[in-house]
Amino acid sequence: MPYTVSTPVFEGPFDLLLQLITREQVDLWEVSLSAIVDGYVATLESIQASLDLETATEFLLIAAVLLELKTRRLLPGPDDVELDEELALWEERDLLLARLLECKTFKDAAGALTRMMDNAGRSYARTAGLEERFAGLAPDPLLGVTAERLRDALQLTLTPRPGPRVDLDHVAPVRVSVADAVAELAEELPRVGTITFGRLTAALGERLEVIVRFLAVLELCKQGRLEIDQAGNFADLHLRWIGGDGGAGPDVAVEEYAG
Amino acid sequence: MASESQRAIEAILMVADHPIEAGLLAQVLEVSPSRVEELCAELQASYEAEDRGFSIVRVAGGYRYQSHPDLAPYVERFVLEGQHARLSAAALETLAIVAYKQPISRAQVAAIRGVSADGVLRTLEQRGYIAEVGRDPGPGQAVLYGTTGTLLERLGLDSLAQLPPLGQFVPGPEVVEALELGLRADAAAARPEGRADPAAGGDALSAETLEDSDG
Amino acid sequence: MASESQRAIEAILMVADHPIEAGLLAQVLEVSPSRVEELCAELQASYEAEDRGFSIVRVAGGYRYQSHPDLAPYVERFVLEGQHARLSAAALETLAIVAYKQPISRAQVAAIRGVSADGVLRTLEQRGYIAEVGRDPGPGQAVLYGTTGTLLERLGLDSLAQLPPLGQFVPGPEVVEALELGLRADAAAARPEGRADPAAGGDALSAETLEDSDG
Repeated sequence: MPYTVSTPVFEGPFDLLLQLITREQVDLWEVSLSAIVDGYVATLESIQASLDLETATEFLLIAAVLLELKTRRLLPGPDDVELDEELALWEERDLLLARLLECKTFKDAAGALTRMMDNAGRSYARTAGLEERFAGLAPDPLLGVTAERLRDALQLTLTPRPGPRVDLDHVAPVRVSVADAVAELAEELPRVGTITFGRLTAALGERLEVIVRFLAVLELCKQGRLEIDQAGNFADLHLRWIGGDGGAGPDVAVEEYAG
Repeated sequence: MASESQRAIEAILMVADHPIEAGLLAQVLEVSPSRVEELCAELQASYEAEDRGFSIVRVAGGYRYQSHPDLAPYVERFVLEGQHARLSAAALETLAIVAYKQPISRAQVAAIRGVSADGVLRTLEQRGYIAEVGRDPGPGQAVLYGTTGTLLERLGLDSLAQLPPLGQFVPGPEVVEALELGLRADAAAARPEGRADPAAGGDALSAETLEDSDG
Repeated sequence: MASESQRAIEAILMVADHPIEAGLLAQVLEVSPSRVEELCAELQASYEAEDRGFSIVRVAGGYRYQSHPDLAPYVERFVLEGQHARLSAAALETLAIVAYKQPISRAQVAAIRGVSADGVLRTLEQRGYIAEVGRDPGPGQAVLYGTTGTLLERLGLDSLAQLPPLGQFVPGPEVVEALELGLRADAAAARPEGRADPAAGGDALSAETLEDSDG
């Protein structure tokens, strides 16, 4: 059944999609692509009048991907779909997934900023400044200033600073590519045979690395080289290699997901 | 009992109207900057021990006096301008993107959020939280935005390095899996063996049936 | 150990930028004015006992914190060494922003400068170079600043229209260098008409340099 969103509290297509999917998350096995797509399209219809062209395009683009995914599921079999087309669809979907993850990441980061602001906001800074007895000490700050110097000061202020003037240690991007992970798994899994996803990722420190592994596993599954099995909700995924000796396999053109 | 250097720091910070760098205090007191840091930490410890209504903190690269957070209800009656007005969810999200991805262009922000960010970026710029920090060297010379010292003061941070690492917010495997399932076209792949692949089965005729059973 | 009322007085006086009357403090704390006087006297006694670098004093009918007279030599050095050098550069920049972009809010100035401008704006206002010229119609009703007649006098100008025109471009480093060279060599010759009409804009340099960079 389509969702009716009475007040659009979402800010964009990713927001909306995140909301629709996470609302369905109550029971993983009941996640319904159809309901999500219907909800998305219904919302799009209800808000289309208020959208500018650029935003509407973005919404429509994602609606198109979703509808294609839905159509794909309703079709009786893959035989009548061109392989290229199917791969392209998968790629679209992975891209959409990556963008949803990115959107969610910054939503949560924004939550942390809010908490920091709320904490810091309870303290107020002293800004009293100099007492009168010291005021005479500071000479007129505009001694010898001409109109030209004023202009030059502004020009310099508006001049781009040489590169970022901020310390960006903490935002050093963790770059991990799905393609690399696929190659790595194709190397390793034939030797192991079967393994759980939990064990496969146990040694990884960064969440992003786990996600990239997960996308790589999906990629291999999609290529028909890996079988995935899961006993029940939230149970560990069992992976079984069925792709022969491994090696590079088909060319993998997957997006690099930079965190 | 406070030392002469500590007393001098107290006196100077009392007449300051912005955070004062350790380097400048060091210069005036003729001690090393690291000694200044020690002295400030000792002062702050003594204020805490005496349960004072104020503290010395380090924000945006310098030291300043500020009121103790406990006493906000009293102080707020004296603060005229509503300087702590809340930002909208959209503004905060955009701020998070700029903070972690700076320097970043308007178009890059829009690409991450999926909607135009012009209005929100303007709001953040007006508040003084972000500013133009350069131009993209590529064609178009897009304006690049970064965060300001004002934002650090607002967040109560000494430097950007104190922001929690972004990796901390990357969704956990459960969320990834939920999102992945939500977008799954081919539901058969991750199914336990017992559940039929609807694409292969004979019940693919009715869309209603599919939606109900296939989730 | 300080009482809640004492802590509240400390917090309020720390944040206030002018002396606060005992009556006002009494109202906020819900105690009598004479009790406020007692509390302030107790606080001051404790600061003396601890040999702090500041004191609570009563001036102009109200209470405020100020630096201890003993430490005036340090405060003077701070004003001369740090404060002033920093202030003049910052003041010039801030004044330039206000002059060319007025009316402008405090937050907009901060956004352009990349750091908070409150202290500098207050100094410039105290000197009579800038003044409040209105309020932003938007939410928050931010104070908008503009320049004064005093500033024009100081710069020897009849009206704002005589401010040197600002290039329409944002200059890259190489342009700034050329700009500085051009100004040093023969500023007048490089801008034959530029001075007369600031509205024309874009011609702050020799035509050749501008053509390459203007865009």
